[in-house]
Order: sequence, then C-alpha cells, then structure tokens
Amino acid sequence: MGVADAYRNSVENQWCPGCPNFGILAAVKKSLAELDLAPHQVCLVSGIGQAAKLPHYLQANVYNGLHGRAIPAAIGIHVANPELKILVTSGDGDLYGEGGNHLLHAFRRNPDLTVIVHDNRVYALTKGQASPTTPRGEQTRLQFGGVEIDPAQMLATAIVSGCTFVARGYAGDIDGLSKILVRAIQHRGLALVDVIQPCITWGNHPVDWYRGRIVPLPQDHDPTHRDRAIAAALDVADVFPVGVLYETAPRPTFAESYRTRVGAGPLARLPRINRGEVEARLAAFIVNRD
Amino acid sequence: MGVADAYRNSVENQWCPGCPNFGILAAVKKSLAELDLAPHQVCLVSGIGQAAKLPHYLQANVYNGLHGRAIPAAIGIHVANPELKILVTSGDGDLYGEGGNHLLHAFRRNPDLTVIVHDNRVYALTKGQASPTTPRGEQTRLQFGGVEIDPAQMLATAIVSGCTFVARGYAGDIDGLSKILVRAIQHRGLALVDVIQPCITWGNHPVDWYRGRIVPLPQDHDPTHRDRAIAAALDVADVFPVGVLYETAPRPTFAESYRTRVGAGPLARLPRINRGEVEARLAAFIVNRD
Amino acid sequence: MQDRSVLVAGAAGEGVQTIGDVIARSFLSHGYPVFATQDYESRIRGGHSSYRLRIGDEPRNAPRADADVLLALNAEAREHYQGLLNPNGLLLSPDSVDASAAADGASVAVAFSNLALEHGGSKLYTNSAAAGALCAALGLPFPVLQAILAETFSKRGAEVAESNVRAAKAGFDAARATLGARRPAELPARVNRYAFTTAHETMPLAAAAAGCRFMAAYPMSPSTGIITAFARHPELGVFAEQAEDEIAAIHMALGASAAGARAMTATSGGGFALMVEAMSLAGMTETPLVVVLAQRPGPATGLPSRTAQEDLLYAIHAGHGEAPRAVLAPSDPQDAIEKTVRAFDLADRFQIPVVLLTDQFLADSSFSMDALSLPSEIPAPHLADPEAIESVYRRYALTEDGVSPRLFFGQSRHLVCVDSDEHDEGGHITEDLDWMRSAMVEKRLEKGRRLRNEMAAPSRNRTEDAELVLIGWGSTKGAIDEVVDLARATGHKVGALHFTEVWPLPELAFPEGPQYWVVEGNATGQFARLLRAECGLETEGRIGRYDGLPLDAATIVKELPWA
Amino acid sequence: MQDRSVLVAGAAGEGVQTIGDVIARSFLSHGYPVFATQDYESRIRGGHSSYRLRIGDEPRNAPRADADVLLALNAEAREHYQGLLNPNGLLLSPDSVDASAAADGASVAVAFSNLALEHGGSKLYTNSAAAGALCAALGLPFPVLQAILAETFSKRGAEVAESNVRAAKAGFDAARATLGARRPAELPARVNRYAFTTAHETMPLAAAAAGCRFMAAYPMSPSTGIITAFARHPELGVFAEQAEDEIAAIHMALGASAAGARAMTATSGGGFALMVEAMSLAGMTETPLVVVLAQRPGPATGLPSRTAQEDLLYAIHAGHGEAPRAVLAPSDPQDAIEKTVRAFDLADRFQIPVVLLTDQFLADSSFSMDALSLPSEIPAPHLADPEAIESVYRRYALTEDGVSPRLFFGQSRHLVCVDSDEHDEGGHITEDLDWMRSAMVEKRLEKGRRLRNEMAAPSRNRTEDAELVLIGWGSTKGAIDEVVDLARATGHKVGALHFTEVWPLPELAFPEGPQYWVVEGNATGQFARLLRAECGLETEGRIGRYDGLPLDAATIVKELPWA
Ligand SMILES: Cc1ncc(C[n+]2csc(CCOP(=O)(O)OP(=O)(O)O)c2C)c(N)n1
Ligand SMILES: Cc1ncc(C[n+]2csc(CCOP(=O)(O)OP(=O)(O)O)c2C)c(N)n1
Ligand code: SF4
Ligand code: SF4
Ligand SMILES: [Mg+2]
Ligand SMILES: [Mg+2]
Repeated sequence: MGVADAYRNSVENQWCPGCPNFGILAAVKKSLAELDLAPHQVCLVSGIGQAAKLPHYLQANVYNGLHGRAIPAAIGIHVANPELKILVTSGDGDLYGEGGNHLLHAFRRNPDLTVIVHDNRVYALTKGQASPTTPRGEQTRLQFGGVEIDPAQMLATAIVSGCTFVARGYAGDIDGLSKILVRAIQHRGLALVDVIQPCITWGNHPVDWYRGRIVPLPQDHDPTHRDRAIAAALDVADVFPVGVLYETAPRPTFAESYRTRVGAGPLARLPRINRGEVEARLAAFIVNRD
Repeated sequence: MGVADAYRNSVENQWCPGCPNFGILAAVKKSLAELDLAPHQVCLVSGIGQAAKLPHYLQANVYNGLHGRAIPAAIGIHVANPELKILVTSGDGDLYGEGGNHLLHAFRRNPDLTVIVHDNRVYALTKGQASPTTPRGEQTRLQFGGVEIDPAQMLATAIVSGCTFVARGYAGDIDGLSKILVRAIQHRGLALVDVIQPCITWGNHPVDWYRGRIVPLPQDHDPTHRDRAIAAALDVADVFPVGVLYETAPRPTFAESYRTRVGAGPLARLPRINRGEVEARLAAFIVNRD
Repeated sequence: MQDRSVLVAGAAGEGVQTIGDVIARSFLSHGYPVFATQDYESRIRGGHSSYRLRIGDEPRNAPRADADVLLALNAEAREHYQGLLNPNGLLLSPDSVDASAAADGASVAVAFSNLALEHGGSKLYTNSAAAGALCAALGLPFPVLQAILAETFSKRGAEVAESNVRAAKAGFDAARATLGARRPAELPARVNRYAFTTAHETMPLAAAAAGCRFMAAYPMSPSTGIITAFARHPELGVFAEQAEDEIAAIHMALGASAAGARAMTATSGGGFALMVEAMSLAGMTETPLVVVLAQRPGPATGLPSRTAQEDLLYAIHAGHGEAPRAVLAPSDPQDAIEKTVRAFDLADRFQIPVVLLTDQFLADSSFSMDALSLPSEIPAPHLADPEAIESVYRRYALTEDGVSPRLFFGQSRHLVCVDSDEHDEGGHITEDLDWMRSAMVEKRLEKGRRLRNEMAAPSRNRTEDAELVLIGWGSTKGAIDEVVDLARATGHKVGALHFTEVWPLPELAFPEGPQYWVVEGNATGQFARLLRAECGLETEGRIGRYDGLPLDAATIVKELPWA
Repeated sequence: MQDRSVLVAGAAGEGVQTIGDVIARSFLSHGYPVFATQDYESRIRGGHSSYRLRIGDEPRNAPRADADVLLALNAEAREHYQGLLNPNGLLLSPDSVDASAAADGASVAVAFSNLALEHGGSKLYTNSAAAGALCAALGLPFPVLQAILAETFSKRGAEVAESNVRAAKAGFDAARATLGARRPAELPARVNRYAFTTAHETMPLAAAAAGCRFMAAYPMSPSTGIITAFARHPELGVFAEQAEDEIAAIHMALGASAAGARAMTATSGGGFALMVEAMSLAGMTETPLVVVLAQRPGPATGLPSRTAQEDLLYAIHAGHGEAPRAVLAPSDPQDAIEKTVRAFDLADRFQIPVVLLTDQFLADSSFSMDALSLPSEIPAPHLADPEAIESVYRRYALTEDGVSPRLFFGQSRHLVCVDSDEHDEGGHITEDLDWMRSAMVEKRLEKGRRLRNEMAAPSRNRTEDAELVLIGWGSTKGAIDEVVDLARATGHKVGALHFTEVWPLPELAFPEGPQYWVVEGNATGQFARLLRAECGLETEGRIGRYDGLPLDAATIVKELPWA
C-alpha cells in the first residue's frame, strides 16, 4: 500500500481556501495509495470548471480537455491504453449539463472508468449559476427568482441505464469517500460516484447544513436491489444517503472484443499493419486480374 | 371532432412503400382530428432522418431543423407561442442519440410538448447503422459483428427524471396509437411516446416478428406506480408492453412564471418595451445625477 | 487634472473591485471622467487581480498599462504589479517597502487593516481604509468619498455605512500624514456628469428596446453578463433561459425566432463553436438571430478571463455551406447600443444571423460617456401581413431582393414551413437540381449582396493629411485614437480608420499615399488578411497583441516605424 | 473505342447501382477503363437515381453530364433524364416511346421484366435483362457480361447465377434484334487492366497503412463509408466506434491520440460544425488528429447526397483562437492514398489537426487508375524516447521549431499533462501574461510557419505557354484537365494549376502574362478569395457550380471567355 504523499505535486492550488474540493483531492490520493497505483499508471481526465482543475493538483497523467467532454476523451484514452487506471473528475455542470449526452451513452458502453462528480449544485467557476442539480426554488446569481425547473436525476438514470456501480459520497468525509473510491476503481466497468461537495463561495448552504443531512445508507441497504437503489438515488429532498447505492455483477466492458483480437497493451505499441496486406487490398481493386 | 383528411397535403412522400411510418402519420392525423385542432394551431417539429420527414407530409406548421435538435427548437417555439400545440416527431437516433442531452434536460423543464419517437432501432436515412435502441448483438450495416453495447433506456430515464407521461405505442396499430397520442397531447407538460416502428428496409426483423411481440400492458397496470412503470419500460428483451406506462399529476410546465408576468399569446404580439423605460435605465448609469 | 492612471491590486475575493468602483464613482461624482478596466484570473479566490482607473479632465476611454499610483492590498500584489509603476509614481501598500523597490517614486505604507480594526471596529472595513488612503493620495476631498461610501453601504444599515466611513477617514488621514509635503493639491469639483458603464451592460437594454423577447444562453466568460442582465431585470420582459448547453441555447433561440419572437444568444468562442451548425441552419432557414460572441484568448479554454480579437475570421466563416451573415464589432457602450439595435434590424430585414463581436475588454471595462442614448428611431419588426397574402403562403417565395415575406407559426391561418434541407418556395424538401437549388442559392446570395451595400464604412480620424493610417476594428478604437493624438503631438501625421461593421465589408477605396497599418488583438493579422481578400489592400505594417491584455496606446506607439 | 457516356437511371432501390456496377466491371474486364459517378436522392426508395459510366480507350476520370446511351428502368426515369441524351444518342427503356421524345436518336424498347420472368423465371432478374440489353447496345461481347454476372451472383448459388445469366442473354438478344442495323460493332478485347475504386475506399486502407488504430465517427453522408470500411475489415486492426454524436467522436479520437494511438474521425459539414470546438482543442493541446471532412451542398442539411466544394474557408477557420492546422484536398483515389498518409505524418510531426477535405463526388465516384500504390516510404510515428528525457518531462517544452518531444500517457514513468487552458511547459494552467502566454502563442505559430514551408505547390498542366490558366483544387482535377485538352484542341492555349494542399498555402509566384481563372464547386469563390488573401493574386475570372452536381468539362468550357 502506497502513501498518499507520493501524489503530491507543487502546482499552486486555485481553489478557495477551505473548499471541500480539497477533501475530494485527499480522498482520491488516499484511494490511489491504498490501491498501490504509481502515478504513471493513473490518468486523470477532466473538463472545465473548478472541479475540473483537480487533475493538476496531483502527480499523475492529466488530460484536462474541454467543458463537458471528459467522458469521450476518457473513453478514447481507455481504448488506446487499457493499462491505465482512468479517473474522470469534473463538475456537476460539466458532466451532467454540457456533457450529459456522453454520460448517458457511457452507461451503455460501460468503459472501465471511475467517474467522480464534484456535485456542488452550482456552476462555480462561472460565478454561481444553477447547475443541473440545483434544487427547484433555490436562488442563484442567474436564477434570481429561484430555479424554475427540476434537478436532473443522474444517479437514477445511471441505474436504469445499466451502470453497474452507482454511489454517493461526501467531500467532507475523506475516509468514507476514499473507501467508496477504492471500490469504484476496483469495479470493472463504469463506476459513477456523485460526491456532495458544498461550495462555500456560491452555495446557498454552509457546510454545516450539508453535514447534518449526510446519512449513511441503512445497514440493510441491498445494493443489488434496483428499485431500492433508485429510491435512494432520488431521495435527496432534505437528506443525502451516502454509500454504494447500486452494485451488480460487472457487464462486459467497452472494447473487450477488439482487445481480444489485437491483444493487450497500448495501441501505440502494436506493430503497424503489414504493408503487403494493404497492397494486396489495393491490388484487389484491379478488375479481373489474371 | 375534425376529420383526418383535413391534414392531407400534396407533398410527395419519400418513405418506402409499406413503411410503418405511414401508420404513425395516420395516427398523428387521427389524433389531431379527434382533438379538433386546425392545422394552423399545430406545429410539428423534427430533426433529420426518415422519421423526421413526417412534418412535411401533413398540413400544419413545420419546423424541420437539424439532426438531434428538435427538442430545443420546440422549446423555443413553445415559449414564443404557447397557443400552438407542438408535436415533436423524429427518430430514435435523432432524439436519443445526437439529441440525448436535450431530451434529458427537457424532462426537467417539462415544456408542454408531445414527443413522438419513431423507434425503428436503426439509423434508416444513413442506411442502416445501429441506433441507441438497437439491441446488443444485432448486426447492422456498420456493426457487422453485432452491436457490442447495451441499448439506451430512455423511457425509464424519463420516468426517473420527472417526466409525467411516458408511453409506448406501435406504428402498426393506428387506432391504439392515436388513442395514446390523444392522451399525450392533452397531457399538460412533456409527454414522451416511444413508437415501435419496424423498418422494413434496414431492420433485422420483419413486421410480423414485431407484431407477435407487441402486447398491451396488463389490465391492472397502475400508471402511477413508478417501479412498475420502470419495469415495463425496461422490459423489452422479447416483448413490448404497449400503452401508457407512466402518468402522474402534471408538474408546472416550462415558462409558466414568465407567462404569468407577460400574459398569454405569442411574444411577437406583445408591445415593445416602452422606450422611456430603457432610456431611464441608461440615464441611471450617470453617476450622481443632480 | 492631468491624465492619471491608478491601479488597485490584490487577490481575487479581496475587494479590489469594490475599492476601484468606489474610487471611480467618487471621481465621477466630483465631475471627472474615469475609464476603468479589470484584470483578473480564472479562479474565485487568490491569485492576482487589479482594477485600473484612468482619470482625467476629458474622457479618455482607453487603457493605460502603466500606473501613476499603485495601491497594493498585499505584498504579493505589490511585487506582481510594481513593475508597472512610473518613475515618479506612488506606491500605497499596507507594509513599508525598502527604498529600492519604489525607485524614484514614493512609497507610502498605511496599515489598512489595523486602521480598519481600530477606527471601524473590524478588519472587514480594510478596503474602505485603503480607499481612504487612495483618496488622499489623489487629492480627492474626503467628503466626496464619504458620500459614495454612505450610498454604497446604506443597504447594509447605517452602522455598517458609518464604520466604513470611519475606516476610510482613518486611511485618508494616515496617508495624508505620511505623504506630508508630497500630498497633492485638493482637486476642485466640476459640474461635468458622465454615464459610467460597460458595453455588456448597455447591450441587454438596447436589445430589450429593439424588441428582443427571448434569450437562451449557457454561462461562459466573458459573455455571461448579457443573460444575467435579463434575468436580473425581469421588467425588461425578456424571457431568459439558461440552457443545458450552447447547442440547446441557439436552437431554442432559433425556434423562438421562427415563432415570431426577436431572439438572441450570447457566448464566447468555445460556446460559439457548438453553435456553428445552427449558424448554418439560420442561414438556410432564413431565421433572424442575434448572437453575441464575446472574445477571449484561445485556442480552446485559453485564458478565460482575458481579452483578444482572435475570432474574426472564425465568426465570418463558421458554418458549412454558403449563406449571408453580418458581423458587427462595437467599440464602446454607446456604439454597442447602436450596433445591438442594428443587429436586430439587419437580422430581421435580411432574415439572417448577425454576430455582435465583443470581447472581455468591452465586457468588463467601464467607459465614461457624455451620454448614452437609443437611436432616434428603432425599426419595427419586419413581419409580413397575413391578410396581404393570397392563397397559399410560401415561406421561401422567390423575390427580386431575395427576401421572402415572413410569417411566424400561428400568426394566422397561413401555415409556415421552415426547413433545413434545400427546399422549394413552400419550404418542402427539394431535389430539383435543374432549377430550384440554384434559384435558392442565388436568393440567399442576393440578400448578401444587398446587405453588403448597406454596411457602414469605417469612421475616420484625421485621415485627410495622414501619412500613416492605422486601421482598427471593434474595441481598440479608444487606444488607436489616443495613438493618433500622441503621434500628432510629436509631429507625425497619423490618422485612423476604424471599422465596427466588419462583415460583409462594403465597397471601399483606400487612396494611395499613406501607409496603411492594421492594429488588432491577435497574432496572425486576421483583419489585415480580410482587407486583402475583400479589398485587395496591401498593408505596410501590422501591430498585433496576443498576451491576453487589451491594446493600449503605448504598446502601439512602440511599434510605429519611427519608434 | 471512342469516349462514351452511358447513363443507367431508375428509382432508389431499383437496382441502378447493381446494373451500373456490372456493366462497369464488364468493360474493365474487357480491358477498357471506366469512370463511374452516382447521382441519388436522400431517401431509401423511389425518386430518381442514376449511375453514369464513362468508357473509353484511355482513363478519363472526369464526369460527363450528357449521355450517349440512356438506360431508363421506368417511364419516370426516362422522362427525368432523357434531356441529357445526345442528339444521336440511344434510349433503352422497357416501354416504347413516341419518336419525338427520342428526337434524332434511337429509342429501343426492351421489356426487361417480362424477359426476366420468361427466361430467368422471375421478375427478380429484371436488372440482369436490362444489363444484357445495355451490353448489346454498347457492342460488348456477351460472354464478358456473363462472366461478371456469374462472379457477382455466385455467392447466391449456381441457380441464381444461371437465372441471371439467362435473363441477361434474353435482354441482350432482344436488344440486338431491335437494334438491327444500328447495332454497334463488337468491341475487341484489350489486355489493359485498371484498378477501379473510389477515394473513400482507398483512404481507410491508407490510414491503416499509416498506422491508424482508432477511428470514431457518427454516420453522415457522404462520409460514412470511411468508418464502415474499418468495421467491415476488422483485419485492418483499426478500432472503429460509432459515437453518440460528432462531439463524442472527435473527443474520443483526441483522447486516443493523447494516449498514443494514431486516430481519426470522418464527417460532413454539419457534423464538422460540432467538432469545431475540438479542432481548437487539438490546436491548443497539440494533439495529432486526422479529420475527413466530406463536403456536400449546404447550408444546414442542404442536399445530403450531392456534391460541393463549399467548406474550404470553413475548414480553414473553424475554431476559436489561433493555431496551425493543415487542409489537404485529394483529387483521386491514388492521391487520396498519398494525402491520407501525409495527413497522419503532418499531424504527428507538427502535433496538429489535419483536415482531409473530400466531397460526395470523390466518395461515390469510381476511377480507373493504372495502379494504386502506397508511398514508397510510410513515415514512422514521431514519438519521443522516454529514456532520452532527463529529469521531469514537459509536454510543452519550448523548442526552436515549436515542436515539443511527445510522450503518451503510460508510455513510461514520465507523467504527461495535456491541457486546454493556456499552459506552461509542463502543461499546467498559467496566467503568466508577461511571458509564458506569448511564448506559447509563438511556439504554436512557429509550427505553422514551418508547416507552411513544407506544403506542396500546385501541380501544373501545360502552363508554360498558357494564356489562360485555370486554377482548381481537390476533386475537380479530372474535369479541369479535360478542359485543357478540349481547349487546346480548339486552338486555345489553356493550362491548369491544381492544388491538393490548400492550407496553409506555400509561398507562390504567379507569373504575369496569363489570365488566371479559378474553377470551384461553390457560389462565392472561396479559393479565389483565399488566393487573394494569401498570395495577393487578382484572378480575372471565376467559374463556380453550386447546383449539387460535380463540375464537368462541358460546363466549364461554356464559361470560358471565348465561349
Ligand atoms: C463550451 C463551454 N461552455 C461554457 C464554458 C464556461 N464554463 C466554464 S466552467 C463552467 C461551469 C462549471 O460548473 P461545474 O462543472 O459544475 O464545475 P464547478 O466550477 O462548479 O466545479 C462553465 C459553464 C466553457 N468553458 N466551455
Ligand atoms: C449533425 C448531423 N450528423 C449526422 C447526420 C446524418 N444523419 C441524418 S439522419 C441520421 C440518422 C437518422 O436516424 P433516426 O433518427 O433513427 O431516423 P430514421 O432515419 O431511422 O427514421 C443521421 C445520422 C446529420 N444530418 N447531421
Ligand atoms: S468557488 Fe466553490 S467550488 Fe470553487 S473552489 Fe471556491 S468554494 Fe470550492
Ligand atoms: S428506410 Fe425503413 S424507416 Fe425509412 S421509410 Fe424505409 S422502411 Fe421506413
Ligand atoms: Mg459545479
Ligand atoms: Mg431510427
């Protein structure tokens, strides 16, 4: 088991002092250490937003792409180098708003990724507009009269869409979160972890408000029971059940059949196709060769 | 009650002779007639695909926009002229694939639209690639070895996302479908109707194959019961339960609060803002007027 | 008073903007015009940010990079910004600095937070203490600041207001004391009054006046202020929706427009990229639309909170296929009003998308304007009269000028068919290549030709006798006009041509004689290339800036041939 | 044999393509080159579609709009296409036509389907009967067709093959009988052999040879064939994924590329619009990528199954901010091989996105080529050696040529940081405007300058003594070369310059003397504008086509100054 310090780098952190994002960062490091993954075995993929800056703040490979596009980029990376452990870390706006379609279809593809959503219920980097998870009625720096539409239900959507690992975590509980993350990273296929992450700058509630509402899933929660999992996923009016909501047997992961054909390892290491084989195909365009 | 013939126009139909799309067209006309809607009160909105050509084939207002973008266009039309009955008619590729994100967020907004998905489980206009609903394992003109990912579960997603009317229809049953459509159009808020529409050119199964698998929902199906509705929505391995899967009390529809402010009717009919009011605001930028 | 540049610097979240704003308002209320720019990082707390004020007797709405006075709220800010301080400048900071750092200038240490605690009762009032010190350093009578502070904090109750004023007074007194003999003469009050605001604040008002009723957008710096203004002022009557993404935003706006509402969206380069397909759609369906494209440095995420003019050719060419569009690039808050009204009018009359090309500099810089006014006439929407249409309505009827009478969905019993495929006059899909396709292409092009005839020529500044003509576009007008004055003052016959309607370019002649130099906020000379392509103009020189900061006169002057 | 144009016309789904293909293969196997184009509507059944063959002694890979022989499968097809029949042309159709309709030409009625039923045993063999009739009308010995039919239908069993042959023979005999004295002399066999294929069929093979391992795309005409080829031939080893949308497609490809795989995507204008933001990303993150942009007429959905060259300036400028890219526009299936290999090489060496700009004409037209070959050397990927990197790896290390050594994720213990913000050498977000931002802009521009030095000059066809030089780009080469020959044959000194590397344009000189005319498949003269902007070339004339059909020599000749 490694130590979380091995992932420390010297990049200046741009988050607000005291932001629960630091808790997520700590939990990520802790879980990687626990799993004894060396930095070069890990690739962190993100979009744009406050959350999406996370990959810069630890030692690992980093792909910090465009707002909303972490998922397809991560899928490409996953196919091209299946040896990497890939974590997507981005915001609720990024993954559920701009990138919603990619997540929806990622559930279908089931690539071996851990998707960590920093769910602060706000667009923080752009200074406080509603995110897809902002509850109806809450005021923001754009929805001055209160949000007038219902929040997205991406955990429940994941469950009905065939995602086999769906969890909710809390940024304020580094140990608890890192335990969930260890399971998520170990899970074969796409694992979705929505992390309640109060924004202390733009959020409508102080951290305390959340702390009181974070409750562990009931002891007897059966993570293989779809309806109960959905109920726990939807049930966020004034309480946030935390833990692994849903976990079933892994489904085939993305690109498995291609991989059995071409073999393991990075695509860049595969030999180039035999020149003669292509030339033969070009020759086959000649009509009626004798 | 009007007659469906009132919606007939003289545009040449480009569908394959015998395509079940004709059944959907007939059911749409029938339901509009039943509801006594004059053509100019109706606006049909579509994306691109074989299905998306439907609006051209009847007398009504038409917005045939881009592939995947029918939903946001329909929302804009709905806000700008709430007097219109708006039907979105487009393909499974269009609405669940390219346009997936819009549908996901439309469930949250709950605009008063009827969304009719021509679910032929294929990209027909582009000649036979998998659509988001093509079952795993089925061969297509692109997935030669069979589809390797799971189908999208948009009906179940709608249910967990707050959509209050979710139905499955069958293109081969014009009467049954038009009954569902009448209810869907009458429903306040977004109504999603997924219509099983066998493609007789690119589909892997003849119409007969489907016909045998179309079953009405059980007599005792309770459309307000979320878990049962989800089960019926997901349950399409080899049987398609047809009918209204889910229906609950309408939620507030999109733009209601704006509408109470500015009044009913097309925005284009509202008087322009008083010039003086804007001038006063410009004058307010003067610092320390005396 | 002579032209002064004042820089307030600190970390994000530290109140730089509050101080800057209070000082700006104080000077304005004292009768002096202020030009204020903001410089900040893409983060919420920490880092470096500054508010720069340029104060003088006459409005000079152009940035200055150097500072006569630097107020640094902390040591990091001082270090980061003190290189900008002029040789005889004054440094105000909470800690004393060794002489060398402040070179020939003066360094005044005022313990803002201690004073705030002591006199205001809390460190919360540190910023007011700093503002007071700045006020002293600039010769502004304290009562002016006092009035502005009282007004600013009145909403938070009398006690808070008074504490702020006390802290400010303490800062003021402390600075005066420390300055001693170096303290400036007290500035006399003037009667002049100025409107003080940004282009992104005037544009939503102009849009509402132009009849805009629908706005959908997705937040993106530096464009977010536009939708925010509509949301903050529901009385403007503009329905404003935050979409799930930019694609949805523009398609919502197009749908609304087809249904008769004047509609717009706003974004920056990355979001505009996602709207490109819909720009092409607007061209094909001939649906009026106004799109604000607020530029920031790219590529990709680039520098989200900085400025650039890198998206000109992109704004013009973004969209597959060929259809007319207009691109307008306003130069200041008043021009932004006029261009916004014009954008809605052009969009409506030609049934095209119109891009309003702004940038972070325009979004965040407050100009002092003698007055702000709406155009004397705001054109009415150009919708057809359904009664005047006999028999069957055809949305794309072929006409001489290429513009078809436009009805909207549900306007009457006439049915409206809007289609993204190549279509016939009725709007239905066509595959008639013998005639209909070409007729529709020519219809759309004809609109473009007529549009071109209406585009405005550039404004001229002392070009009559100029030996060197600087050509600029959009937000750089203030800086370039200043260069003209500076150059003339040193005996160089410089003039300027300034474009605020950049696409399509009208027929233009560039008389032989002067050298032409293009000045723009990018590295590749986009407008220079455009002038070459469209007007055959061979320019002699190019001045580009691409470090994320706005073009200022000093930077331009340094590049002139005699510099 | 003299150059003959044969048009097979019918409704979609009626077998037009099968007949055309069988006839084309028959001629090819008899030793004659064929050029075949397809014309069809955006629907699955019905409407009008045609397969056009141009047959001669020498390859003439250029479209002809007129027809010497028209085979119409039904009355609607006959009506739709018979205007194209030359005065002495021959009309073959199932129903007899009154003399006036076939003017000076001959009209031969052969009841294809009855013959099929009678001799083949089923109407299913109607197309073979028609092919047989066509064979007779063209003087092709029946055994040639027989062999091709046997080969074509062998997979479906001997009986099906034989029935087809019998139906064909019946059609052949019936046509010969009806033609009587007008039947052509029997064509002698030749030993010549040609490769017969489209550019979109050779490109996937070239991509695989170039080391492409990853392709993600979303179906869109006319680009879909590219991903389909990879999927159909898993032996090529290219992972091919149908994405949920074009945005996902290009981001998947960029992710794969950052992880070391040579990657590509393919789309048409509307899908490319959705990739614009990622094009800018590729520029910023310096990630190699190849994008096939297969043009079709726009704007918006336009004419999905037709051809155009309307997306040139769009391909060049689509993306916010400024970063280098290359745009290559191949002219035929062999050139497409070379350009595809080159695209991967340029993408990799300069770490940029490269666009392969094709169109529906290139996608669907089969050329007869003397041979198809891979470039003699296929450059290896340009990845750095992790061993050679001491201490900390910096993805964006500043170098003289602007190109940083590239490692991929997981290649070694070195960590790779790829970032869309403006970044420092290590790839981390920077707000350093004093130096780092400008250094990174200049780094990227330097790559563009060096790229420009490597771009190929246009090919020349008889320009030495030309008085009129036609300038073309991309898929129009065959047509323009034919114009040169036609014009020379009538005493006009015409030459041609043809560009297949269209961005960036290299340093070029256009000697004074000849007139320069640009010929392109659009209405606004995009390449002419580009030449003016980049090279200052003032062109005297422009020939544009924008009706959805490919440029052909006759159409161009009509526009020449002496026409
Ligand atoms: C295409 C595009 N649209 C918009 C933006 C502007 N933008 C940057 S971050 C962000 C929202 C971030 O919200 P979230 O993902 O929840 O992250 P947070 O900042 O809350 O951690 C937006 C809209 C962008 N960078 N790119
Ligand atoms: C942006 C964009 N991408 C791709 C296409 C090509 N395209 C046209 S229709 C279609 C799929 C249609 O499938 P579906 O929506 O299921 O309709 P169907 O034809 O099956 O009725 C695609 C991919 C397009 N027109 N625009
Ligand atoms: S703005 Fe909110 S989410 Fe972002 S760093 Fe600050 S507290 Fe955290
Ligand atoms: S291709 Fe399929 S869906 Fe389209 S019209 Fe034909 S049968 Fe119907
Ligand atoms: Mg967030
Ligand atoms: Mg479909």
